Amino acid sequence: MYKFLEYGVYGASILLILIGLYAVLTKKSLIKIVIGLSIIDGGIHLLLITIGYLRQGTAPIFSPGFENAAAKMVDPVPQALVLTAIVIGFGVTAVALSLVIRLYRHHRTLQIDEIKSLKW
Amino acid sequence: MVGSPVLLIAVPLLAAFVIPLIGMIWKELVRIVPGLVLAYMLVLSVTLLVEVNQNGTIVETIAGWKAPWGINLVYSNLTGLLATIITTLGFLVWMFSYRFKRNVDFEPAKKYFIFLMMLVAGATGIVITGDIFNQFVFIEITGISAYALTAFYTGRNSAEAAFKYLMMGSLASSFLLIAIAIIYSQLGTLNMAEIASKMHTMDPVFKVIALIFFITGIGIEAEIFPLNGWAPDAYTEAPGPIGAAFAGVVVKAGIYAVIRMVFTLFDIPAAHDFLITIGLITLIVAESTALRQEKLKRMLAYSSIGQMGLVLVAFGIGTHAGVFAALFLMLNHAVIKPLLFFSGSYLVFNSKEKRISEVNGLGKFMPYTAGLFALGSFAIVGLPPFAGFWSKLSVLTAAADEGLLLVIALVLIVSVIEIVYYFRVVNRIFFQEYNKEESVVPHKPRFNAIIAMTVLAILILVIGFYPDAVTGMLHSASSDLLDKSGYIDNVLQVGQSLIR
Amino acid sequence: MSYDKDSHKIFDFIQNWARKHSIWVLAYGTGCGAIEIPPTMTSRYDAERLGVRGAATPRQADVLLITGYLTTKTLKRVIRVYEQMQDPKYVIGFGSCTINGGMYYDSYNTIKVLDKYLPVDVYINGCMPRPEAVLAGFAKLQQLIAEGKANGAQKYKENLEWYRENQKRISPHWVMPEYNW
Amino acid sequence: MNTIILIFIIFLAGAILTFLASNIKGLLKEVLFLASVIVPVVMFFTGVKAGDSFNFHLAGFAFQWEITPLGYLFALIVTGLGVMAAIYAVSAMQKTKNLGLFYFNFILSIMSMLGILFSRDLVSFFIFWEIMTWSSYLMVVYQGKDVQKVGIKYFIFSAIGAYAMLMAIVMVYSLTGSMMIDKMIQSYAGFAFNMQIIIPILFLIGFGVKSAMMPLHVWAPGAYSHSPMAFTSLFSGALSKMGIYGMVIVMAGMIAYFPEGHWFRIVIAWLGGITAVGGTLWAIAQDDAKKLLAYSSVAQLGYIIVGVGIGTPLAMLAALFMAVMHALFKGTLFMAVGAIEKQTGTSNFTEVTGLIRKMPLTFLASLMGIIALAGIPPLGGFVGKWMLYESLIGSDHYLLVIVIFFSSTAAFLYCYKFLFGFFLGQEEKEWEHVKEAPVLMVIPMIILAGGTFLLGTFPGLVIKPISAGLEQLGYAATQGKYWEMSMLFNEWGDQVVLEPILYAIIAVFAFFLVFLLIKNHKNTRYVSTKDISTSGEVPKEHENLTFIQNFFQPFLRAVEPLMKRQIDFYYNGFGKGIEALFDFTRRIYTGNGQTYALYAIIFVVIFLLLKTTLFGI
Amino acid sequence: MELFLNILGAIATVILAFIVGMSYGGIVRKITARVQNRKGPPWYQNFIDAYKLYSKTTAIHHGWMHRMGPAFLMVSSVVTLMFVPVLNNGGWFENMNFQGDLIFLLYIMVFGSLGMALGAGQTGNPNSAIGVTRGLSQMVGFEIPWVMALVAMMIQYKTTSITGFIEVQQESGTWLMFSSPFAFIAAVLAMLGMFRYSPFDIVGAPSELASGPVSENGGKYLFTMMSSGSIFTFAKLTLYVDLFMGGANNLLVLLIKTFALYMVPVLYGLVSPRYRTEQAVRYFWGWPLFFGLLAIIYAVIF
Repeated sequence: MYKFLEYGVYGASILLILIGLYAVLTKKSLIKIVIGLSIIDGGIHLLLITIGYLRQGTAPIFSPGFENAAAKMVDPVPQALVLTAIVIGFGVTAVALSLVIRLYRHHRTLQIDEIKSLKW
Repeated sequence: MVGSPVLLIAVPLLAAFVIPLIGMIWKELVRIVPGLVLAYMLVLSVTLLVEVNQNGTIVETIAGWKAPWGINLVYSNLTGLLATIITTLGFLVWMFSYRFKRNVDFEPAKKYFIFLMMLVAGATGIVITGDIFNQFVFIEITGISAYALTAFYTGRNSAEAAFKYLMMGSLASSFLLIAIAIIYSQLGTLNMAEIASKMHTMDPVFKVIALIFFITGIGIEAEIFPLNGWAPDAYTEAPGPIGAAFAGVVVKAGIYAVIRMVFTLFDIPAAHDFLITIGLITLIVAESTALRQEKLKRMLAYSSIGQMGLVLVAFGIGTHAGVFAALFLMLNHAVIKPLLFFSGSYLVFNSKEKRISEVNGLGKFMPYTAGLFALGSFAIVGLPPFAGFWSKLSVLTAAADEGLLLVIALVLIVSVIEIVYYFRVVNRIFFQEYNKEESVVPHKPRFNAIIAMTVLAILILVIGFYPDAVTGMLHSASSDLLDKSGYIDNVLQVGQSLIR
Repeated sequence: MSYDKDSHKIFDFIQNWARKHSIWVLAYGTGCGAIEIPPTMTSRYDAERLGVRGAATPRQADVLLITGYLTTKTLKRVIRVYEQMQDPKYVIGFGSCTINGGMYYDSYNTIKVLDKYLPVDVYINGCMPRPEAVLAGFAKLQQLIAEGKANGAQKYKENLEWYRENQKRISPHWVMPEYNW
Repeated sequence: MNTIILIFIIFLAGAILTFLASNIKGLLKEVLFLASVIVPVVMFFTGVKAGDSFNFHLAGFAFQWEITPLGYLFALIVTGLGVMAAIYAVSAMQKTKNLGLFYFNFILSIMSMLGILFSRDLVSFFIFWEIMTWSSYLMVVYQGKDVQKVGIKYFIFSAIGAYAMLMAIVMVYSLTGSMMIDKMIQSYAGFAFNMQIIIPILFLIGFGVKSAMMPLHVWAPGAYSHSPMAFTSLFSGALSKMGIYGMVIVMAGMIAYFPEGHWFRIVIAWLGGITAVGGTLWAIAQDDAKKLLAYSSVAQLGYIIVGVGIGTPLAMLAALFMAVMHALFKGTLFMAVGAIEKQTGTSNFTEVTGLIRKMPLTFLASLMGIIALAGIPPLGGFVGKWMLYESLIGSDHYLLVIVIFFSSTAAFLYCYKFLFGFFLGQEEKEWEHVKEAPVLMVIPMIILAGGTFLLGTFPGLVIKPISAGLEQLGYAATQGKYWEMSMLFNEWGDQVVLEPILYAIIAVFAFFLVFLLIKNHKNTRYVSTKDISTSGEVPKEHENLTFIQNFFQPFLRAVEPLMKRQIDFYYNGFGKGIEALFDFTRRIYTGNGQTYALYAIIFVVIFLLLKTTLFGI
Repeated sequence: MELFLNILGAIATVILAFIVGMSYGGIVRKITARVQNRKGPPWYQNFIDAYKLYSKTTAIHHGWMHRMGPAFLMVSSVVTLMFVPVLNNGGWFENMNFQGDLIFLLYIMVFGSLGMALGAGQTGNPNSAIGVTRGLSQMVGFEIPWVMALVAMMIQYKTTSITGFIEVQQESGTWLMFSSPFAFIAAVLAMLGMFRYSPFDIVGAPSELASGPVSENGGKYLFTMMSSGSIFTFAKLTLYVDLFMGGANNLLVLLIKTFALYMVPVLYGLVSPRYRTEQAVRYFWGWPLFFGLLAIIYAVIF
């Protein structure tokens, strides 16, 4: 069951990444592309968390009574990574959305294939 | 000890947050303080480099956590050299853009300089960090400031360029994260040195997949061929000095990340051939595209991409001579291309479309700037006695030593293409009639810009006439890159370094 | 080196003999008389045996052969050609037209009396003069040369003003360069 | 301080100072310019002798500058012509804009040529080669005419040549581990077979471009005709000789490995022959004096290449002698064209006529130049041609003799066209005001023309240093055999003694000139060219009686099949094709961000799929 | 003293060449007349013409080049003559043949045409210029087979000196026209162009070009040119005789041989109309070239 769940989480994260990629590659709307990028991010975050997950593990905190729990602790690094990544993802998304706003202001459209005055 | 490598990152980041506050005191400080910060970084990086030359690699741990647990900064000959290049360019970009355009008044200037400092800090971080995830973070910092700087002008095109850059950039960060996840899941560490030392234990399939994701992720920053769609747009639409910063700072950092992966982290010999192949493709496609450009900065951008391809080829050769050649190329490119961007941005200053055809006859009006552009062109196509020649020669000799005749031939053919498009521009500047009304007098560069350009020009001439001024440094840097076990030892035995 | 009376007689004699036997003819063949030149030169009458031979340009020619009438337009050219010839030079008026206008005696644009405009040394009578007559004319010229009497050019030089006056009457718009001898 | 390095420092400093002084009014820049050309040249003649050398290390390469006998010979050309051209240039380039650039490049090109001749290592050879290329390039575009076509063409070809050479250089470096020319030549025999083929061919491309060898010559007419004439004399006279010098070094240096009659030599010789014929035919068809001389230069260099290609001692001697002569007479002729262009404003035969009485000294110089060019005794051009023929016959290249002879006979056509077009023919009223060129322009011309005369009678003057150069190259067998002060030998022992011939010619000429002038000199007047036998017609002022359009049309009609298409056509087609291809490939950058993302994904997917083949895992 | 004798001999040679050339010219005129069923002028007619031309005034010139043109021409012919050994045993007519060779001769032979062309050019007469261009074009044409013949002989007999060829013939006893027949044919065909009789009289072409290059020259100029032409004719014929017909031991033999050779272009000319320039040029690149090639192949094989 746990194993299934574990694989399921892996699968879900990859699925999320693929969904995001699908959105990025096929959707014409800038907003949807940004959403797609966020979904990819989410998928990767999930992936990272899953890597650090330990079945029946405990929180990675040394506290009285759990001095020898290091072996049973969930790996804390991925969690730190994910926290950082989320922040970065947030920042990127914010910048992206501001750019989308500006693009819409100039082009009056959100279709990405109409916004290609820079080419070749 | 003058300071620690940490300061290279900490000071500019701190200053970036402080600038809005001190801007309230005196508006001019917004322009001056970044200069001071960047100058400090320059001095610091140079002194550190000197020290590294004398005493060996400096490994700095952050917050007392030793490697492999904590994040550490590695300031070696190689990283120090790159950091010095980056900070030098950062400083020159600041000097050039001190008052780049009249309309850069308080508010945009504030943003501009904050992002510039973040860009330089991020790039320095990419180079000197010893932690793979930390590198990712710095890539993101660089990226976000780069997106913002690309979108600095509020025109429609700059937003478009920035959005493309951002889109690619976040894809890149996703790939990077995936790669990091794979490596971490397999090796359980994020420290580069430890990864390198444990790499042989990793499942080869995962290794290759991780490498591919890494290269794809960083390749977007390093402008490898199919991943560099954003680059020309960003170069073109960003302010002129920022184009120079991209060429001199961001790309250098990206290339560094790639070669660190290939040379130190992964022990896949075929990756060298891969670098050669992909570098050649990048070189050829970029230069051939540059040949048909109508806009000056776009042409420079493609040329820059092509040069990066050449750098990858040189790295791909993998021998000491090859690495030396590649580093030499990077150095020269970091000197020459900013000069071209600086002077080029003045050549097309007043024109709306920034077309090459609009530079006709400008040599008459702005002889100094135009002359510097010509100097840059001469240097970048590798004409002696200017800087570019020596790096091109060393690339070729390195390739010849390995018997890569086809590579030599292709590189030389591409060089001919390069000559064609650069000399077309030079011809237009100097030897064709001014084709606009006489009333439209071109914008003359300011004093600070002239100084910035002159410094670069002098560097070009110095390297050109006396390459030994830099070759020693480059040689030790390339030995440093190739010395994988030395790197691992240095980082993992950080305690010894701390005692010093 | 024209007629230098003080030069040695024997030299003169040889010179005249050579001139007599080497007559290079520039035929100004605008008139109908030109048709008689080819028979004169070719096999039947063969003027070359007398040393008579065609010349291509006035610089090389000794004799200007004016075959038939001249119009007011061609006169100018003929004068030009004559003046370009080098001494010694002779003019042969060929056919009646050069003497008195011949059948064009009342024409408004024909030169009737050639001698008024150019110093004719020998006239060949007839309309057309047959080749025999032409040869006779050449023989007469040779005789004159040998005797040193073919001095039309001298006459022309001495009376240049008179000739010019006549010439200018025919060609009122006189734009020719000076006569160079 | 070593004189060699001092020479270069003075050149460089002089160039920069002149450049900086170019905006100062007065004669300062001229003085600086002349000083910075003449002073090092004087130092070269007084302070340097064959065998001096200067060594140093830079960027990991050993640099060796040494004055070899052969280099000294070519340096004589460069310095002599350089000084003459410099004196000429001061006068010719007056009132030109951007003078600083001109002087700068002028000095730099002289410097770089000397550098090429002095370098005994390939790196400095290449460095100076490239300096020469770009400084001459800046001269080509200097006047701003057709820069995008002509200038770029010149530079593309130069770059192709230079890079071919560079490739050969790095290959040599990787094979021998040294950049020394001597080392390369010594170890040539030990190379693998394919290297033995490739390296000389690459070098040949490099040198062939500079010396305008036939398939690579297309830059020459434009470049020669578009640079200022003051420089073109140097360009065609000395700069193109650098290609010959290189060829001599490589070909002759490898003489032991390419014996006479080796196919490689024959190919080169035939390329030279084709060059000679093609250059001549195209020269005949030109209406512009500069183009004519440019094609003529191509043809003349063809002869030299033939000589170098054949490579027997006599052929080498001929080639080098012709190189010297070509420098002299082509320098003269280009200077003459420059003088005419300066005085009349055009260099087109169809526009300028009848300058002989207005510019008699220029005419005299051109006449001597042309006689030398045509190879007519007693001027120097003949000596070179003679030796070339003798060597060709002696080494059994009979068809090549015919080819060369055809070319050199056909050369009379353009020679005459040059003289007739400018100096003879009708004296038009339009050019009545034309005056003789300034003294400073005439003197160099006359001196150079006098040089052709001198060497025509006393070829020994220059054959001796040539022999010394050949000895350096390993033609020890020729020692003393082929040089006498005024005598030429062929390989069968037949000889031509030039001195009595000259006296005979002068005597006969003088006699008949006196004969023609005596007695009637005073009586004879000058008459204008309008006073000609034009069937009695008096030419009007506006009437054009000069026959210069389609001057050699019948001849060109006769050789039409040979001239149907210029090689230019193919090059242009190739260039256009390349540009079209690049226009197509650059569409990879569609401008659509999504496409770029797709590229990234495809990149990843491809490498994931091909990871086994690519990374061996 | 020896030099003085040499000079005297040279002058004698020139006078001889002048007389013979002029007489040949007169005889050719006579022959031409006979062929055309005319009586023709006496054989000495050319002397009369020459003297008349000499005695004519020459009052004008078009400049120095014009005046020097005939002298150039004369230089060419006299110097050519100087290098051709007139008689085998030397003596008075030895000249300077020990110092020259065939290639030198080839070039000195065109010296005059070029000088003449310059003189013709300065007159400003378009006809002169046209004539010159035709002449030069034709020269390019006929020089090729001529040179091929010479080269063939040079490689066959390993000498480039004219005396060398004479020696070869004296040693072997056969004339070179028999021992290298193709070279002889090529040379003779080239000779047709060299002597500029019909059909190759495109330079003078009286009816088209008014005698071409000489059209502005009269009097002394023309006299000089005429004499030069005569000398040149003799020189060329002697050269041919020396090369192909074993030279001559005395003057009579020389006259016979040269005259016989001279009849080839003359008689060929009598029955031919005039070519156009490009036809003339192409003519020499047809059969003559073929024979030249054949000569070279023959020489290489034997």
